[in-house]
Amino acid sequence: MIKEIAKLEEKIRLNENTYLIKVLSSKIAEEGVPGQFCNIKVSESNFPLLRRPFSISNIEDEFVFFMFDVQGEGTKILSQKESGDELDILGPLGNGFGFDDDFDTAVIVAGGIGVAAFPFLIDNIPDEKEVYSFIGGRTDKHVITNGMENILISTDDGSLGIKGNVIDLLKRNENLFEGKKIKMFACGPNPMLKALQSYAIEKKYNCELSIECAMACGFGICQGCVVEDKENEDKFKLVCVDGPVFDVEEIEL
Amino acid sequence: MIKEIAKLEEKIRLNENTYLIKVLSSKIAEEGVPGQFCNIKVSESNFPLLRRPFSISNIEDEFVFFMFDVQGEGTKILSQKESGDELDILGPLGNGFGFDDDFDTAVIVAGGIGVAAFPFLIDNIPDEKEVYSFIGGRTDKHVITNGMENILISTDDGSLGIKGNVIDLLKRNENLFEGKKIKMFACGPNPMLKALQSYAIEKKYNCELSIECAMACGFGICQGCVVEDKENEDKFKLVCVDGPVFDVEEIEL
Amino acid sequence: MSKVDLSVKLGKLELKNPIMFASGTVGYGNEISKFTDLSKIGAIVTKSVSLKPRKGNPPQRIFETASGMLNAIGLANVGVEAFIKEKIPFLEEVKSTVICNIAASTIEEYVECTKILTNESTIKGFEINVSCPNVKEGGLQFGNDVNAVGRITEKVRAATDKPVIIKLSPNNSNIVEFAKTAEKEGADAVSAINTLVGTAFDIYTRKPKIKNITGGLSGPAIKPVALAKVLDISRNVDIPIIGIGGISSWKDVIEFMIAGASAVQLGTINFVNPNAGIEMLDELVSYCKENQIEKLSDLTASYVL
Amino acid sequence: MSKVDLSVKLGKLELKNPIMFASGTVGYGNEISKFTDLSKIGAIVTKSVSLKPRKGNPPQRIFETASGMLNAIGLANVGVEAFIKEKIPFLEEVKSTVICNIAASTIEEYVECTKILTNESTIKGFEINVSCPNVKEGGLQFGNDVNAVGRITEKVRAATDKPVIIKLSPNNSNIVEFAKTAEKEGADAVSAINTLVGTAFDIYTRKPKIKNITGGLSGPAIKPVALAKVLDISRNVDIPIIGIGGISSWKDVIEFMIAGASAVQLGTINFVNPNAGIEMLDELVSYCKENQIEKLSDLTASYVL
Ligand SMILES: Cc1cc2nc3c(=O)[nH]c(=O)nc-3n(C[C@H](O)[C@H](O)[C@H](O)COP(=O)(O)OP(=O)(O)OC[C@H]3O[C@@H](n4cnc5c(N)ncnc54)[C@H](O)[C@@H]3O)c2cc1C
Ligand SMILES: Cc1cc2nc3c(=O)[nH]c(=O)nc-3n(C[C@H](O)[C@H](O)[C@H](O)COP(=O)(O)OP(=O)(O)OC[C@H]3O[C@@H](n4cnc5c(N)ncnc54)[C@H](O)[C@@H]3O)c2cc1C
Ligand SMILES: Cc1cc2nc3c(=O)[nH]c(=O)nc-3n(C[C@H](O)[C@H](O)[C@H](O)COP(=O)(O)O)c2cc1C
Ligand SMILES: Cc1cc2nc3c(=O)[nH]c(=O)nc-3n(C[C@H](O)[C@H](O)[C@H](O)COP(=O)(O)O)c2cc1C
Ligand code: FES
Ligand code: FES
Repeated sequence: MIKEIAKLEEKIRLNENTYLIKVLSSKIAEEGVPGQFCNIKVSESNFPLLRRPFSISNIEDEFVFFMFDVQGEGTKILSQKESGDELDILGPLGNGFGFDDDFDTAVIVAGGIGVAAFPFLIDNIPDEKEVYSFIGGRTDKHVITNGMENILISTDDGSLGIKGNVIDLLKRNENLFEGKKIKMFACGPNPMLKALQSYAIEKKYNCELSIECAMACGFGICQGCVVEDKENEDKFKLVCVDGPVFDVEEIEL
Repeated sequence: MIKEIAKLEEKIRLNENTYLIKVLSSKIAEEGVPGQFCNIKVSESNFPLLRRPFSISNIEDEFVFFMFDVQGEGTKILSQKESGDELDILGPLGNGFGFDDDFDTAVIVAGGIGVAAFPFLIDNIPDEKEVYSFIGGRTDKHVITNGMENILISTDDGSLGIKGNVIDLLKRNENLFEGKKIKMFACGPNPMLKALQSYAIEKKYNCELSIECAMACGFGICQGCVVEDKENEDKFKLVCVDGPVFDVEEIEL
Repeated sequence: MSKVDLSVKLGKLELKNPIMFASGTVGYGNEISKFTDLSKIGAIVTKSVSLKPRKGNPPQRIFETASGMLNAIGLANVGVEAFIKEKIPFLEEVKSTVICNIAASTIEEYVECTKILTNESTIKGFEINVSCPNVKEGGLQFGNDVNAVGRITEKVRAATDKPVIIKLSPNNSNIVEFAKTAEKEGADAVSAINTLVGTAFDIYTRKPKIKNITGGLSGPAIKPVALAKVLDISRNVDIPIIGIGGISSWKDVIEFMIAGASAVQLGTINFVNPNAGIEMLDELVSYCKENQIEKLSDLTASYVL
Repeated sequence: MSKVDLSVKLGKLELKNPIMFASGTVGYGNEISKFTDLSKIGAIVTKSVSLKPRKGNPPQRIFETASGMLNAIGLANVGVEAFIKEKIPFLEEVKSTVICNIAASTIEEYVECTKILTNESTIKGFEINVSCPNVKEGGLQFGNDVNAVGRITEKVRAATDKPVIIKLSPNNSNIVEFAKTAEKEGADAVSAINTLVGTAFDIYTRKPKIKNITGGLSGPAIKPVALAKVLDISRNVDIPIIGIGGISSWKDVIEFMIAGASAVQLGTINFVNPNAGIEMLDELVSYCKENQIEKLSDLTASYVL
C-alpha cells in the first residue's frame, strides 16, 4: 500500500463513455492482486476534493491498467488526461478475489463497467480452469468485452446478445456449468448484485461479489464505506478494507 | 460588453513567468479600446470560482491579445491552456485611456506586468505623437518589452538598464520630455503608482493611472472593487466601471 | 406533456419562475441587464437600501476562498431617495419584478424606509435584511436576536400591505426559531440564508485579507449549510421559504426546492455568469418534462426522508 | 538562522510541532501509519471513543460537496474496552503522542470514560467532543448549550490530571461564550471547529444523499468560517486554541496560527493525502527561515488588525 505518482502511458477509448488507461506504477504493479483497487486523485486542486476509486483492471510488468466510465466531474477530468500526465495514486487497496479455492470453472458475471476488474482476474486464474464471462449492458454500445474470455452477452434492449439482464442470461445458460465445481465472481450495479446474491445463495454456489460505494479515504480511516455485516448486527464491514470483494454470505446488500 | 466563448489561437511564452495569448473573439475585438480589460473564466469548474481580470494587451482584426504573469492558481491554469481550448470571456470592461487629448508626447510608465495594456495604446496613439516607454522590472528576466516603443529600462538589481526603480528612471530622464506637451500613462504595482502620482501632481503633469484590485464581477454589480474618490469623501469609485484608468487627481491610492 | 408551469407563489406574490436574483449581487439591475434579460427572471431583489446613503466598508472588500468568496461591502448603497429617483425608473422600464431589500440600524429606520417605499408601484414586495454580517449596527445584532427579529417583522408588517420577506442569518443554532417568529408576526415568507461569517489572513503581512477583518462567506462552498437550514425551516414552519446559498446550476435550484424552497435566489454565481439565471430556465423545463412534473412548484418540500 | 523551533505548548502539554491529526479522520492510527510516520506528527487525536462500542449511522455516510464533504459516521467506534486492549498498544509502539477524544450521551458517561482512560500512560490528554452534529443524543444537544458544556468541562476536569481540551461546535452564534465557559471550568485548551451542519439531496430520488438526513461539512470549504471562529475566541479567551477546519496546505497552518491557534488539526486532507501533515513540516521550517521566525509558536495570535 503506497502513494505513487504514476505517469499515464496510454489512453484508449473503448466506447463513447468508457476508457482504458495504462499507467507506469511499478510499486503498485508489484503488489497488486486481482480484485484490489486504487484511489486516484484526478486533479491537483480541491476540485474534486476526494480521490476516486477504480479497480485494478490489469497489471503487465510495471504497468497498471484502469478501465472506467465517465460518470461525473471526476471521471470526466480523468478522461481528459493525456499520455505523459501524472496521476497521484494510492494503492493497491482492499482485499482481492479468492481464486485459489477448489473450483474448476470460474463464472464471471459483470454488469456495465463491472467488467473492469476481470481481465486481471482472468489472467491469474490457472490455465486448467475454465472461464465463462457473462456480460450485460444497456445496449450494444455499453457492452465491454476487453480482456474477457468465453463471452456471453445480454443487453436491455436486445441490440446485442439476448434481450434481458445479465442474471437472466446466466440463468438461461445454467446448463453450461451445472454439475461442475464452479465459483462465481461478480461486479456490477447493486440491483444486479442483489439478484445474483439471492440466486447464488439459493443454488448454494460459491460466489464473491465486488461491491462499490461512496468512499472518502479508501484505506480504513474515514468509516464512510460501510455495508451491513450478515454475521454481526452490532457492527458494519468496511468496503475499502474488508472488501471490496465479499463472499455472498458475508454481507447484506 | 458581452460574454463570448473565445478560442485560444496561440500562446507565446515571453519569459519564465509571462505569457502572451491570442484569442479569437470577434465581438470583443470590435468594441475594445486601449485601457479596457476583460474578465476571464479560466476553468469550467468552481475552481477557481471567480473570473480573472486582464487588460486587453492588443487587438488585431478579430483577435484579442492578453499578456499575463503567473501569480496563483488562476493564472497557472490559464498558462496551461493550449491552442484550440476555449475561454469564457466577459468584455470589454471598464473605461479606457484618454489618448485623444491635446498632447504631443506620450510618456508610458510600466512596472512589471504593468506593460500589458500598452501595446494596444501605443498602436492607437496618432503617429505624429512621440512615445517614450519607461519600463521597470525586478531583474533582466522580468523586463517585458513586447509591443513597446522607444524603450528605457530599469531593474532593481541593475541587470538590465539602470539600477533602481522605474520612477528613478523617469526622473533621471526628465530632460527627454521637459518642455513638451506630455501625457503620462502608467500601470504597475501600487507603490510605484503612488510614487508616480505624487510626482505627476507635483510637476503638474497630465497623467492617467491604470490600477488593479481584487474584483468579483468586473462590471459593477458586486461593489467589491472600490477606491477612495479624492473629490467626494462620501462615496467610493468602482475600479471596474469608473476605471481601471483614472486621472491622477481623481483617486486616493 | 406539452407545457411545464414554472410559476411559483410566495404567499400572495406570484412569480413567473422560481429564480430570483439575490440582494447585493445585481446592484439595482442596470449593469447586469447588459448580459441578461431582467424581464424573464422571477424577481430581482435590490441591493439593500437604507434610509440614508451608505459609503460602505473600506477596501479590500472581497477575497476568494475555496469554492466561495468573502465579502464585506458593508451595505454600501445610494439611500432611499436616490433609489426612488435614479434606480426605480430603470427597473420599471425593463419590466422586472422588483423586491426591495431594506437594511437599517434601528427598528424605526426599517419602518420609515418601508413606509416611503410602499407607495412605489414598481416594488412588489420587501425583503428585510436582518442578517448582514458586515456592519456594526443592525446586522447580526438583530439577526441573531429572535426578539429583535420579531419586533422588526411586526412593525414592518404594519407599515405595508405588500408582501414582507424576512432574510435570515445562518450564524446561529436555531434558524427555525427565527423563522417561526417571522411567521407569527405576519411575514409572508422567509429567505435563507445570508452569508456565513468568515475570514482569511495574509501569511506575510499577518493582516486580514478583508479590511473589515471578517466578511460573509458565499458561493458553492456554503450550499450544504444553506440546504440544511432550508430543510430545517421547511419541517417546522408553514410560510414559503426562498432558498439562497451557493446555487450555481439548475440542479441546485431543484435541490433547494426539494429541500423546502418555494423559490430561490442566485447570488455569487451572477458575478461569474450574469446570464446563469436565464440559462437555467430551459434546463428546469427539461427536467420537469423528463420527470413528468407539470408544475415545478410541486417540487417544493417534496423530500423523501 | 540555523534552526527553527517548531514545538508548541498547549498548556502543560508540549508538542514537537503544531500539526495534529483530527479525531475521526485517522481512526486509531493503524491504517494511516502505512502512509505516514506517526512519531513525527505533533499529536494524533483518536476517533471519538465512547463507553460502549457504537455501530454508527447506516450508509450512505459520506458525500462530496464543493471543496468539502458531508459525513454522518455517527461516532462509530470500538468502545473504551476494545480501545484500551486493541488500539493503545499500537499507538504506544509507533511512539505517537496520543490525545484521546471522548464522546458520550450523558455527563456521567464522559466522566466514566475519562476515569477509565486517565490511567493509560500512552494517553497524553483528552479532547472532549461536545459538538458532533451527527448523533441524536450528546452531540449538538450539548454543543449548543453553554451550561451543559460548562458542567461537562467541570466534571471531566475533576476526573483527570491530564490536559483537557474541549472541542467546540461552530453551529451557534457565540462560540466565544462556550470557550469562556470551558476556560472558567478549567479546560487547558479548546479546539475549534467541529463540522458545520449541512445536507444534500438527490434530485431524482428526492432522498437526502446522507442516510442520516444531515451530515457534518468539512474540508477547504469551511476554512474561512473556522478561521473566523478561532480569531473570535483568540480575541476573548486566554487558553490555547487548536485550530481545525479545511486545512490542506502548510499555508493554512500558518494562517490558523496567525488567527490565534497554538496548534492545528488536519482532518479531511488526511483522506486525500495521508502524508500531508509530515510534508507540511519542511515547508513550515522554510517559511520560518524566510521570515526570520525562530520559534514557530511566536506566530500564534500575531494578527495585525
Ligand atoms: C472499490 C471501487 C472500485 C471501483 N472501480 C471502478 C472501475 O474500475 N471503473 C469505473 O468506471 N468505476 C469504478 N468505481 C466507481 C467509480 O469510483 C465512480 O464512478 C467514480 O468515483 C465517480 O466519480 P465522478 O467524480 O466521475 O462522479 P461524481 O458523481 O461526481 O462523484 C461524486 C462522489 O460520489 C462518489 N461516487 C459516485 N459514484 C460512485 C460509485 N458508483 N461508487 C463509489 N463512489 C461513487 C465519488 O467518489 C465522489 O465522491 C469503483 C468504485 C469503488 C468503490
Ligand atoms: C483591471 C485589471 C487588469 C489586470 N490586467 C492584468 C494583465 O493584463 N496581466 C496580468 O498578468 N495581470 C493583470 N491583472 C492582475 C490579475 O488579474 C491577477 O494577477 C490575477 O487575477 C491573479 O489570479 P491568480 O488566480 O493567478 O492568483 P490568486 O492570488 O490565486 O488570486 C486570488 C484572488 O485574488 C485576486 N487577485 C490576486 N491578485 C490580484 C491583482 N493583482 N489584482 C486583482 N486581483 C487580484 C484574484 O482575482 C483572485 O480573486 C489585472 C487586474 C485587474 C484588476
Ligand atoms: C458581494 C455581496 C454583497 C451582498 N450584499 C447583500 C446585501 O446588501 N443585502 C443582503 O441581504 N444580502 C447581501 N448579500 C448576500 C446574498 O444576497 C446571499 O444571501 C448570499 O451571497 C448567499 O448566496 P450565494 O451563495 O448564492 O452568493 C451579498 C452577497 C455578496 C456576495
Ligand atoms: C469522516 C469524519 C469523521 C469525523 N469524526 C469525528 C469524531 O469522531 N469526533 C470528533 O470530535 N470529530 C470528528 N470529525 C470532525 C473532525 O475532527 C474535524 O473537526 C472536521 O472534519 C473539520 O476539519 P477538516 O475540515 O480538516 O476536516 C470527523 C470528521 C470527518 C470528516
Ligand atoms: S473509504 Fe474510508 S474507511 Fe473505507
Ligand atoms: S468588480 Fe464588482 S463592482 Fe467592480
